[in-house]
Parts: sequence; C-alpha cells; structure tokens
Amino acid sequence: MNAAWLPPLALSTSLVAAVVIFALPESAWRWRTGVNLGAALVKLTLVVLLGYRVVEGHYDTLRFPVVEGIDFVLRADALGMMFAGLSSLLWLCTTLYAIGYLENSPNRKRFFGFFSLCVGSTLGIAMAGNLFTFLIFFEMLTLSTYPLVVHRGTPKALDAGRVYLRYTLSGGTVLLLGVVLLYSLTSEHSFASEGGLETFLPDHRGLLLLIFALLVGGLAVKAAMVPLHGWLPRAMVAPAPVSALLHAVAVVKAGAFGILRVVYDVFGIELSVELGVTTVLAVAATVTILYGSLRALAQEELKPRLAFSTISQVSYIVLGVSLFGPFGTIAALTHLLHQGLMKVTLFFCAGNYAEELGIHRIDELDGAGRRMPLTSLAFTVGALGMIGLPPVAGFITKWYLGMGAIQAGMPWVIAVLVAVSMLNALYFLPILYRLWFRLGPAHGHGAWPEERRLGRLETSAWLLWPMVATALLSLGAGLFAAMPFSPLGWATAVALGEYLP
Amino acid sequence: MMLPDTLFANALWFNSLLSLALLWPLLLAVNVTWRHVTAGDQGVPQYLDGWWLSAPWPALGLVLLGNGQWILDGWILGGQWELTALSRAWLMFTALLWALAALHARGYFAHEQAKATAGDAAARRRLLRLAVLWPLTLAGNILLIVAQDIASFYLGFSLMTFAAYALVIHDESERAVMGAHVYLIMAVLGEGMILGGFLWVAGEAQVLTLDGLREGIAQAPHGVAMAALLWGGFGIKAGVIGLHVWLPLAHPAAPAPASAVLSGAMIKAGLLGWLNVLPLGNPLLSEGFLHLGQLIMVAGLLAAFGAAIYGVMQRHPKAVLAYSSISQMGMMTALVATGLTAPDNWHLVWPALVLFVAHHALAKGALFMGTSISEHLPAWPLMLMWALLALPGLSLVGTLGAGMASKWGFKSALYDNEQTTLIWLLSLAAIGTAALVSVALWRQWQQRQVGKGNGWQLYAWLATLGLALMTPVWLPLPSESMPFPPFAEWPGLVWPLPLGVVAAGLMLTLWRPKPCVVPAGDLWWLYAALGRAGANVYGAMAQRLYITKAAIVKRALAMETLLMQRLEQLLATDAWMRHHASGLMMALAVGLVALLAWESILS
Amino acid sequence: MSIRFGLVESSVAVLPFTQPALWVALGLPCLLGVLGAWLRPQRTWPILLAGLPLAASGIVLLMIVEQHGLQRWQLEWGKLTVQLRLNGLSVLLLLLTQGLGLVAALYTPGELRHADPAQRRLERWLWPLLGILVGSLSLIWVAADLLTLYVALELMGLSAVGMLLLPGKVESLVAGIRYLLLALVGSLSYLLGVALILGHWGRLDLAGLVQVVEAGPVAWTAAALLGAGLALKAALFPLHAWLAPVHGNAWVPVSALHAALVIKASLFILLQLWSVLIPDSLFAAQLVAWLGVIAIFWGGGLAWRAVELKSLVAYSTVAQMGYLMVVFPLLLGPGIPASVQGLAWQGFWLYLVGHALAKAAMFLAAGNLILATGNTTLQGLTGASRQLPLSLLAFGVASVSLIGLPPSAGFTAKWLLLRAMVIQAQWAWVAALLLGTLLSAAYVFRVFRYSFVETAPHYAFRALPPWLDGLALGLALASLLLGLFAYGPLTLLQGSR
Amino acid sequence: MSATPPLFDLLLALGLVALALGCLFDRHLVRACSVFVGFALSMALAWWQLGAPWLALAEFSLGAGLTGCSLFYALGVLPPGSPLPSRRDWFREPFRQAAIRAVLALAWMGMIGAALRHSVPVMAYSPMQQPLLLAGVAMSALGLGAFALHRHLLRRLLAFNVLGSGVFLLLAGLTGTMAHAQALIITGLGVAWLGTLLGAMLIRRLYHLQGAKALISDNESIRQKRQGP
Repeated sequence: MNAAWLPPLALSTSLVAAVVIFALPESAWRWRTGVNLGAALVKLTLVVLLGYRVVEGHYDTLRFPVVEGIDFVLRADALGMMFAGLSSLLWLCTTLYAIGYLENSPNRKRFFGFFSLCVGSTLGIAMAGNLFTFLIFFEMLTLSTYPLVVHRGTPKALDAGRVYLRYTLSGGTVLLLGVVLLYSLTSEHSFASEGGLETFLPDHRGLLLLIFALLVGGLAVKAAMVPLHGWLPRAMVAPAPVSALLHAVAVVKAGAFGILRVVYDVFGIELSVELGVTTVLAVAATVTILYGSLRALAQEELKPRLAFSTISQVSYIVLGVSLFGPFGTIAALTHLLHQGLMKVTLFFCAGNYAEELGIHRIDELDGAGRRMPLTSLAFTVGALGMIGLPPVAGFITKWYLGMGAIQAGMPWVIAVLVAVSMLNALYFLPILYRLWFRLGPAHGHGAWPEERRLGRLETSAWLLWPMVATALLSLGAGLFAAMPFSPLGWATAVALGEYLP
Repeated sequence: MMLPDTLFANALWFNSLLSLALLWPLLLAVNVTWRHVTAGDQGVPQYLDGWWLSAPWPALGLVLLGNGQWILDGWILGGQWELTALSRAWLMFTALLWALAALHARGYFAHEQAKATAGDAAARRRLLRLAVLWPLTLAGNILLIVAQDIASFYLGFSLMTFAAYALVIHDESERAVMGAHVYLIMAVLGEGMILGGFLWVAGEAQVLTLDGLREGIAQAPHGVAMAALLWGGFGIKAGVIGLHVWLPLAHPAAPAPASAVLSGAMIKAGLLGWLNVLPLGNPLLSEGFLHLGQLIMVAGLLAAFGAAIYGVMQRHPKAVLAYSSISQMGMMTALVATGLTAPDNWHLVWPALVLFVAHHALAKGALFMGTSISEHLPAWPLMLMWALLALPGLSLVGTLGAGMASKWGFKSALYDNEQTTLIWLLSLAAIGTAALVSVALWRQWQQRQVGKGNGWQLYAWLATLGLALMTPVWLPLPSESMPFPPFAEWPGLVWPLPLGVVAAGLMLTLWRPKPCVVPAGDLWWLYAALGRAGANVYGAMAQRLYITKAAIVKRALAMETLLMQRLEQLLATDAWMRHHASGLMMALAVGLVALLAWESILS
Repeated sequence: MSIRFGLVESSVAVLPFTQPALWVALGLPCLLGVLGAWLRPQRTWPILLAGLPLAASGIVLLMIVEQHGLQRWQLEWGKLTVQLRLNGLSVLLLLLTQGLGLVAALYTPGELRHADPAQRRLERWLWPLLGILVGSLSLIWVAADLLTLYVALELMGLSAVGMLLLPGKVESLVAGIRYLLLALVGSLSYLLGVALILGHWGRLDLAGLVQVVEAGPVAWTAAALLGAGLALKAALFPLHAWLAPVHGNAWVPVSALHAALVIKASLFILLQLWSVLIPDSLFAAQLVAWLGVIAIFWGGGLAWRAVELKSLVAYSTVAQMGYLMVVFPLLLGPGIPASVQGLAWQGFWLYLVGHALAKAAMFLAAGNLILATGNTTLQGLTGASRQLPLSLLAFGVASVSLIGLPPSAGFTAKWLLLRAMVIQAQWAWVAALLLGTLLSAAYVFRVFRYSFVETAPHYAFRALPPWLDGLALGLALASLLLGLFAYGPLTLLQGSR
Repeated sequence: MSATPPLFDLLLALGLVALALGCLFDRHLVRACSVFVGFALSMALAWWQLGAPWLALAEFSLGAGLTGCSLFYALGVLPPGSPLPSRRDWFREPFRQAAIRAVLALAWMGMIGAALRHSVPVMAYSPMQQPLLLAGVAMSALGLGAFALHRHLLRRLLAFNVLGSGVFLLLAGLTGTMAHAQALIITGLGVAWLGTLLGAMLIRRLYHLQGAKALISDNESIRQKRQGP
C-alpha cells in the first residue's frame, strides 16, 4: 500500500509554513510563533509516521515525470527517514531557540520564512528518491540559506554570504555536471534501483570515476571537506540558530548525506571499493579531520572554533562511508545523528553565552559555569561527546568507526581517531577549564562583555530548554545506544537491512 | 556471607544493590548541588555532611552482601557488570579506602567549611566543587571495577580520571593548577592510548567484553602491539616509569584525602586495567608476549629503583610518598609481568598481587593522611604519634602486619616458580621503599605543626592505619592465598628496613641537592620542553602557511581587481559595438557566406 | 528540423472553430488596443475582463492542437496566398504571448500612475501599440510563409519601437532612434534574403521551400542575409549593443515584453528559416554557438558591472540569448542523432519560454523596486529587503530561473541541453553553460547583496499596490514551476504533427 | 532578350547610382534631400520601366512625396518658418573607418553579386543585360556602407532609404512582377516611409531637446562608472 500523499504532505508543512510566515506581517509575533511551532510539530509527527510505515515495510513514494525519462521522486526509505527525523527534531528545537534568540530583533519574518524553507529543503533532500530530485532540493537549500547567512546585514555577513554562494553554487554546478553525466550513462537511476552501476564497470571505468569525482566533489563543498571548507568558518557571522542549523542539520549534513547516497545508493559500496574510490575518500576525510582539528586549535573565538570542529566532525561521516563493511556504515549513519545532536547543543550554548553575557572570545568565558551552570553543563556534555568520551553519543561513533576501520583493513584510521580525540581534548578541555575552574566576573573579577538578564533562570527559557533537551538527547543517545530505537539501533537496522546482503 | 544463599544469589537483589552502589554517589552529588542551590546565593550548607560521607557505603554493602552478574542490553554498547573474585576484592579495598578518605576529608576540610560559613566565597566554591566531584570520581571508580564490558569500563575509567581533576586542583594554588594540568595532559594521553587499543582489539576480535578482549589479544596477529598499547595507556595511570610524571606533581598539590584516594585507589585502577586486558596467565601465548613481559618487568624494576633513588632527594613529604607509590607500582608492574613471562604461575601470583595492592592502597592512604596529621599534630605523646605515623611505612616495607603477609605472599608464589632473581630484586627494591618511607617521615618531622586538628581527620587516619595492618583479615580472598609468613622467614623479610633507613640517612647527610636540580616530576620538565619545542615548530609552520595563504589571497584579490577593470573596459567596447552595429551586421553576413562556402569546399 | 516546426505539406482538413479562434487570437489584440487608446483604463479589472476572450481563444487553439495535432491554413487573397500553421510550439508561444501581453497590460496602469507626468503625454498610444505588438507576435508564431513573416516582423518592429519611444526622455529617444534605424536595416537585410529566395525558387511558403531548397550559393547568401538581419533584431552577439539602452529607458511593461518576446520572435524566425535553408550546415551553427559562448561571458561580465538595475537585467538578456545560440549546433547540422536533436529542441524552447517568463518577471520586479525606491541604481536598493520583501522575493524567484537553479524552467532546460551536449561530447559548450550559470549567479546576487545591507541609512520607500508585486511574483513562480511541471508542455512540443 | 544592353535601362541605372551617390555623400543636407527626391522620382521611372505601374505610383507618392516631405520636415524646411537645424554635417569619419566601410560594402556587393550570378543564369555571361539589377546591387551596397559610415541621423535615414530602394530594385529585378514580390515591395515602401517619418519626428524632437549635437553623437556618454563591489 503506497500512500503517495504522505511524503509531499510532510514536505509541504515547512513550505506552507514559509508561505504563511511570508504573508503574515512583521509584527504578528504570536501568529508566527504558532505557525512555526505547529508546523514543526506536525512535521515531526508526519516524519514519525513515515518512519513507522517504513518499519512496517511501506516505502511511500510520490513520482511524476518532469521531462522524458526523468522523474521527480519523493520516497520515504529508512536512510532518508533517519535524516528526516533528525532534521525535524532539531528543527523543533532550533525554532524554539530561534524564537528566543531573535526576540525584538528586526527582520524576523524574513528569517523564519527562509528558515522554514531551509528545513523544507532538508526534508526534501532526505526524501529525494533520485539524484535529480536530490539536486533540486540541494540547490534550494543553498538559496534558502543565503538570506539566513547574511541576515545581520553587516559587511562581514554580506561577505560571508558571498563566499558561501561562491563555494556552494560552484559545488552545485559540479554536482549538476556529475548528475547529467550519470543520467546520460544510465538514464533513470533512482536510489531504490536494485541494480547498481556494475554493468558499466568494464566499459566505462574512467567515466564512472569521473562521475564519482564530480558528484562527491560537488557534495564535498557542502560537507566542508578540506580544501573546500572555506565558507563554513566565515558563515559563523550568522545568528546562532542559523549556525546551529548549518552545522548540525542542514547544510553540511546535506553534503554528507549526499555522499552517503552516492556511495551506497548510486554506486553501491562494492562498486566503490572496486573502483578504489573509498580509499581516496578515506584519505580525504582523514586530511579534513586532522586539518579541521588543527585549525580549531588555533581559533580564539568560540564559534569559529566550533566551526572548525564541525569541519573535522562531519568528515567522520565520510570516513565511515569509506570504510567498507557494516561497522563503517553504522558509524557513518550514527554519526549523522549524533554529530547533529552534539553540535547543535554546542552552538546553542555558544549562542547563549553571546546573548546573555556578550561572550564571543574563549578567554572571556572564565568562570561562566557559575553564572550559567546549565548552559555550561550542556556545553560540557557536548564537548565531551566531541572528544569521544563515553557515555556521550560521540563515543559510540568513534567506537564503530574503529571497528569499521579494522573491518575494512585500514588500521591506520584508528591512529587518526586517537590523534583527533586528543586534538579535540586539546581544544575543548581548555574551554571547560575556563568555564568551571577559572575565576571570572561571576566571582567578582572583571565584568562580562555585555551582560543582559534575559530570564528568571540563567537566561531566557526559550534559549535554555531546547539546549537542555538536545544535551540530554546526546547523552541519552550514548547511554542507551543499544536500545532498539536509538540512533545506533536505527542505523544498524538500516545498515544491515539495506546495504548488506 | 551471612545472608541466606537464596537472597545472596538473587539477581534482583544483586542488581538493585549494584545500581544503588553506582547511583548513590551520583544522587549525593545532586544532593549537594541541590542543597547549595537552595541555600541561596550566600548560604553555606554543610557540604560534607553525613549523607555525603555515605557515598561508598552501598558499594561496601555490595561487596559484602551481593554476588552475581548483571547483563544490561540497552546500556551503551551492551553492559555486563559482575563481581568476580578479582573485582570483589578490588571493590572491597577501594570502597573502604574511599569511605575512610571521606571521613578524613570531613575533618581535613572542616577549617575550609568554617571559612566558607564565615563568608569566604572562594572556600565555598572549592568545597562545593569537591563535594560534587568526589562522589562522581567514586562512581567512576566503582563502575570500572564492576564493569566486565569494555564500554562501561572505559566509561568508569574516564569518569574517574576527569572528575579527579577537581580533586587535584582543589586549593587552586599555582602548584595545584600546575599539578592538575600535568595530571590532565597525561590522563588525556592515556585515554587516547586506551581508546586506540580498545578499538584495535575490539575491531579485530569483534568483542565487547573484557574477557573477549583478553582472548582477542592473545590470538590476534598484532596482539603484542595491542597489549603494549593498552599497557602504556593504563600505565600512565599506574605510574609506569616514563609515564609517571604526573604523580609527583599532582600528589603534593592535592589535599591529603584526595592524595590518599589518588594514590590508593585510582592509580590501582590502572593496574586493574592491566589485569583486565592483558592476557595474563594464558598458557597459549606467543613468543612476543614473553618479550613484552620482560620489557614490562624491566620497566617495573626500573621504576622501583629509579623512583626510590630520585624520591629520597625530594623535599616535600607528599612528593616523596608519590615517588614511593611509583616505586611500589613498579614492583607490582614486575609482578604483573610474570603473568606474561611465567603464565603457568599466574594463578598463584595474582592473589598475592591483589593482597599487595590492597595493602598498599590502605597503607599509602594512611601515609598520605598522615601528612595532614603531622601538620596538625594532636596533643598526644610525640613518640606515639611518630610511631603511628611510621607504622604504615613499616608495613609497606614488609616488616610487620599485612605488609609482611603480602610480601611473603608473592615471594612464596615466586619461589614456587624459582624466580629467585626477581625475588632478590624485589627485596632490594624494598630497601628503596624503606629509604623513601624514612625520608618521608623525616620530611614530615621537619615540617610538623601542632594543633588545629580535627577528630574526624585523626580517627579516620587511625582507622585506615588499623585496617591497612589487618588487610588479610578483611580482604575477600581465599585465606590460603594469604598465608602469614612463618617466623623463620621474618629476617628474610625484615632486613631491607635497616638498610633502607641507613641508606636514607646517608643520602640525607651526604648529598643534599637543591630542589631545582631534582625537581619533583623529573622527566615532565623534559617532556614539557619537548612539547613546547614541538608547539613552536607547529606554530612556525602554521605562521608560514598563514603567510603563504595571505599572499595567495592577496594575489587572488589583485587578480579580481584586474578582472573588474577589464570588465569596465568591456563597457567601452560595448559602446563601440553599439556604434558599429550595422557594420558588424555586414561583416557577419559576409562572414557567414564565406564560412558556408568554405564548408562546402571542405566537404 | 523543419518537421519539428510543422513545415510539412499536407492537406489536412481544417477543423471548424479553429479559424474563428485564430482570428480572435490575431485580431482581438489590435482591437482591444484601439479600445484601450480610447478608454485609457485606469484599473485592472477591465483589462482582465477584456483579456479573457483572448485567453479563451488561445486555450481553444491549445485544445485543438492537443487533440488533432498540426493545423494548417492556406488563405487566398487575390493572387496572394498566405500560409499559416499551428503546431504545439506555435500554440505554446501564442499562449505565452497572450499571457505576457495580458500581464504587461495589467501592469501598465500601475506604472503610469507612478510615472513622471512629463513622460505621460503619449501614454494613450501605448494601448494600440501593445495590441499590434501582441497581434503581430501571434502572427509570427503561426505564419508559414516569408511574406506574412515579413509583414508581421515589420509590424512588430515598428510597434515595438513606438512603445519604447513613448516616455519621450532624451535617453529613450536616442536609444529608440538607433533601434529604429537598426531594425529597419535588419528588415531590409531580411528582405534581400527573401528576394534571393523568391528570385531563385519562385515561392515563399516555407513548407514548399523545404522541398525545393538545395545547398548552394543562393541558399547560403540568403541564409546569411536573413541570419544577419534577424540577428541584429534579435540582439544576438555581436549585434546586441543597442539592447541595453533601449531596455534601460523604456517603461517597465514595455521592456518586459520586448525582452521576453520581441527579440525571441526574431530568433524564432532565424532558427526556422535556417532549418529550411541550411539544415545541414555545421559551420554556420558552430559560428553562432561560439558567438553565443562569447555572449554568455560578455553579457554576464557587463551585467556584473552594471550600475543600474535595469541595465543589469538587460545585459543579462544578452547573456541568456547566448545560451540559446549555443544550442544551434545541436539543432542544425549534419548527422545529429534524433535523440540529441529532440533533447536540444525541448531544451531550447523550454529555455526560451522559461526565460521569457523569468525575464518579464524580473523586469516587473525591477520596475517595482525602482518605483518604490525612486532610484534606478543598484545602490539605491540598500536596505530594501526590509521594506520591499515581496518585490525582492519576486526578483529572487525570477533570478532562480534566470541562473538556472532547480526547480526552475531554466534548470530543467539546462538539464536537457547539458544532456544533449554530453551525449554529443561537446565539452566546450558544457563548460560555457556551467560557467555561465556561475556568472549569472554572480551578477544576480549583487542585487541581493545590496538589498540585505542593514547598516546603511534607510531611504524613504514609496508604498506600492500589492498587485504590482503580485504580477511579478506570479510570472516568476510560473517560470519556477514550469521547470517542475515541464512534462506537459514538452510533450506538446514533441508532438510535431 | 537581345544581346545588347537596353540603353534606357543602362542610363537609368547609371542615373540612379549617380543620384544615390549624390544624396549619400553631399554634406549639405538640404541639397542631399533634394537629390534624394530626384532619386526617388528616378526610382518611380524604373518601376515603370520594369512594368510595375502600381509600384511606380507608390514610389512616386510614398517615396518621393511623403518621404521627401518627412526629410524636409526633419531639416526644418517644412513647414516653413520652423526653427532651422544646422544644415551641414561637418563630422568627418577617420579615414581608417571609411576604408573599412568601403571594403565591407565591396564585400557585400561581391556577395550579392555572386549569389545573383548563380541565381540568374543570364548574369553569368552578360551581366550588362540587366543593368537595373546591377544598380540595385550597387545601391544596396552603397546605402549600407553609407549607413554604417555616417553619424548624422538624417544622413543615416537617407542611407537607409537608398538601401531600401536598392533592395526593392533587386527584388523586382529578380522576380519580375510577381504578386508576392509586389506585395513585399509595397509593404517595404510603406515601412520605409513610416520609418522615415518616425525618424524625422525623432530628429526634430531630439534637436528640440538637445540641440544639434544630439544628431551626430551616437555614442551616448558612458555614465556607468564603477560603483559598489
């Protein structure tokens, strides 16, 4: 039984929300909030429903032809639902957070409108059933993110927006070329196609390699892999919810998710191994991971440090993809979710410090743990997770990556993992030290850069509780990873059910 | 033991006891936080109250009243918690030491509590931090002991390691910060190595439990390398020579009860790690493991002697004690190594080792607590006090009480295997121990102060002392593995003491190097220099790269400007084309015809 | 190729209703124009009402073509015979013309209301000229002989010139007279080509010419003369330079119509005639394609540097025409596989239609922005995003199609073209297309860069009636959704018979 | 058709070319316009000679009459009493540009000539048989060359008209008096007159707004200076 209306309905929640928000006047705060939250909740429900149906074995598909031989396909499958679930859940959190964050700031209508579009595109990416559809939403994502990046309208923000566009549009163009080449080789090839591209291997080895390079090259821009990462740290000028969204859910994840799709659903992992591209991918991911960490070490401001940390962390997904074997796959899929939860927490925290205390630099964080204990606790959880310490979710990923590395016959990856863990510790632990052990304005030494009393608790409730929720989720995802519907459980089901014989 | 077997073996009973043992410290941490928060901005609750003191008690109860195994399916990667013979004994002495140290802490921090009540914000903050993180450290320690699966073990280990940072840094003096940082850096290094080792083995063998891990290492092609990696990782905690540098820096800085648990319980966790992951006593080991065992033994003996020689030159009694710990751990390392070099004998060695460890834990705990006693000497007879202070030391050397039993225990185990060289070397090392203990006492004597003591402090110390001397009595090991030496053997056990004392005396009188020549932390300063040099090189490289990148960016920008200027020129060309549109049309037409004609000529 | 244009000799019986519908489609616009000059409507609803029968005629024709395929008429008028044909392409373009014409007419009152009174002296003339323009454009899409084409071309050219001149500003007069002279010369070049054809083969109906034309100097010269003349009128590079000033100074709906349809009509004729005269010439098509490549970068570069909003849009037209030129070698030339030609054919027209919609939307949106800010330069847009979100949104959606980002018509068309090029292994054009995409993104996003500035002082913005923005947004959305729902129109294009 | 060239046609052709040259290259604009009227009258004669009386009539009324009036209106001669624009074009094109235009015009002529040679077999062996056709070729080339060369708007208008006449002549010469050709020519004549009228009005308006300079400055000043990013 195919409920073709379900995927477009889920997709339309955010799109309709965007339209309604654009139509509402700027001053209609309550209405906008209601629409935002209502859409987020409805969407979450629908995605859960879709996920449930996928578990039941119904892959709801909407399909219509766009041009001869090319279809627009929205399809709910396990992998897509995983990403969709993440994006819907984090959208809810981020929306709540953004409502608090942007209180009394101008241009909220525009912000929330494009915000909804952005998440709608992410959902589209998750549910895209073939590369053509994927490309559509991929570019939509680029466009709908631009107004968010330049939201502040300062020269710095505008420059960041320009750099962002230069990178992502170029990447999109490269991707387009790759997709066109692929289609001219295979005609329609949806993600659900059983037959991989093995049949083309004998005659078109070079072309397949080229296509792979173009596809992954285009996606790698969004996934911020070195040396295509330049836009990400700059995009930090955007408001905190946007950074959270960019880093945790939407943009970089879209790139990583695309690489997942290309390797598993378009080429097939066996073919990728056969072509020898997985090793290249692993090396590229390794370089990114190390480079990102090294650069993060040198940052003196909080958000850029987190940004470089993202660059490093997102490539874990790519690394997992490149490790042939169920464990590598599980690691990649799990990290897709785990990194989202942890990074969104960290960005919420960074945003809270900035909003409540005006803190942007790391050396201003001295003693902030006393002033904002919950925020700092959440930050601690996130940071420990990034380092890969149990019981936070990051440990699970690292564990499976290590197992996958052995399984794929690349033990050197473990050395990389250890090295990165140490680097992560090297740039996160000093922050924790400052938060909890240094004396700062909270102890009567100096003053916060710009303190505001936003709420009865340490900061406004809008800002506080989403962050606490994501922190608890990242903790729970690690502590109860072996539960059946944890991210790990879902990822294992996907990996074992879909990609392995 | 005293309970009916049915209850004793009941899974629910065990599980709830175990949960309580783990959760109780966490609950107490929350409780302290809650009391702090509800007390308001300026309010000062009694941080180390009776509840707080009870943190390790459920764990003790678990040892005494529980037995069994608990498999947790949903826990991290699948949990398996169990009280084995080893972990039962281990948990016993660990929990005991924690309980006593907590009591001691109540007294030790009474002064700080008073200051806080008087309105000292800094004291309040420090106390809160300690009161919250002490139970967390404890929880980690308990978890790592009961855990039989890798993830839980690693979780416990990390929790303990990182939470203990707060214990080290407690008084926030410059020295404490320094010590804490060294501790943390080394800890991170250790965590990394452990993680690497775990991943490697678990990936090769596809196992999630420590049992499987041991098997996996024994069978894996690169098993020796894995074992070495894990040995090094845990060795950082256990103070293996070369990786021990944090001990003499962190111990003197930490408060006495913290030092007691650090040295008594936490570095033992490293040792437990070895016992858990190294394929000790496995009769089917390859040649490589034998060499590894020899290497470990050499490292252990080097630590035993080197630390002794270096330690006696220290000024600070706690630094001396820290070196003593290193030395003692060296001896234990050597004993562990026999599990690889002589696996057949391991079943005899390990109970002796556990006894040694347990005794050392309590004795070292007593010694560290003693340093705080000597700073606040009560109005008791001086001779009695110093005798009491010396007692754990004497026991450690092996001249009386439990120390003698433990020493005899491993000696007899080794005799069975005719490892006479090792026995002799260990006896020699005992001279070092004696010398260190005497130096420590001497330093304490030099820095003694009278008064301001506290009953909790004193009686907890006395209890520790007593329990240390009676270790075989309460340690849940089969009593036949803890024989008391026959009288005839006593001289063979006691002789290192006088030699040690004399050696220490000679050392102290003959050569007194300045502290800057023999700084505490020895190799750390070398490492730090190397690290700084490395960082400088990295910084210079980064700077170079940055300059290069800036140059490239600048050039790109210049090119962009140039391009824009060229585009401006396009405008002029466009105007030209506007004027000459009709001429261009003629040219286009003529050109098209020419082209078409040419094409037909070509074909 | 000529079959795709519906240029076949056949004797299909003409269905009833078709001819009246055709007359309505061709004649009603002129009539309405005259009516408009008389009544000078100030509101939108009468225009909408008047446009309904026009649209109805278009829809009737569409349904007829959908059901019965190609329609042909041969009208005898004295010794003259006029050939008309209606296939999927014609009807598609006809509908496009009617739609855009209607939108332009709807927009006109708003534009005039806000225009400088000094420039409104001649506004009465706009209506008949608009009517003639729409009528002549409709005629061009259906005409199947050179004489009718010539007449329609001249009517279209003159009415377009007239409309462009109406504001009466010096700049528009200078630009207008240049355009007038060049258009006239272009027509004469066309006529010269027709003279050669008529002299050599003695007939003007295209379907008949397809049968008799053989390659040779006459065909070449005629093709060259026709091509050069029409290229001048279609503003193909390098004969494009007159375009930007013309667009920059005309009234907004006029610019929109001109950029969207008038120059495309010349291109349409050019391609149609070349497919009759030199269907197998590789070199000519290649030359056009290479010129197109230059045009993409030339127009893009100039648009990138443009100071005025409207000249940015105008230069972007030059670049976009370049894309269409690049397709020539995939449509004309020896030995092109039918599949490639089919892809290129679909891509070409989809691009043309999508661009027409998007460009019209863009002009309307730009006009709105200029009306609201009272400033014609890009810098005048600083901070506009806060005050004029809807206009900017329309501009943005239109530019999505213009850049060729999914899911717009521009994207789908580019996709088809890329596939055709890839199959033919024409990598140079692939590169041109992709780089051109980036370039167009570069110049379009300049607009947004200005509009998102928050730090600049805020200028006073004039409030606009929402329907002005609504029109622009509607067109833009149409061009966006056309990309996603292109299947129907494309099947219409494919079914040539 | 006889072997000797028809004398009258020859003379007419020569006259047409000469008048075209005169009206295209006389810098005195009133004189040039007057010559153009003469040219148009000769054209009407040529139509007559080609056997197309309707065309002759049309040319007489549209070409000579109305177009002439329009041109004089543009010059300010008609209606009498209106302000007089400058009646001489002093602008001199650089020699290089003129040379290039000449070459282009020759190429154009060659191209059309070659096509004619192919299309009309008689042209191959005795080109002089159809002097009017040749005149048409020459006039179209001359007109286009002059159009490309001149800057003065009025002279461009004149050049356009000459070009148009050349094209019509060619058309008629090639096709005889086919109905289609006549329709084409009549349309062309009408358009040419409409264009000329529109041009003349524009010239007047521009002169009124901007003065004489506006009439020769084809390059509008490049206002678009670099701004912004």
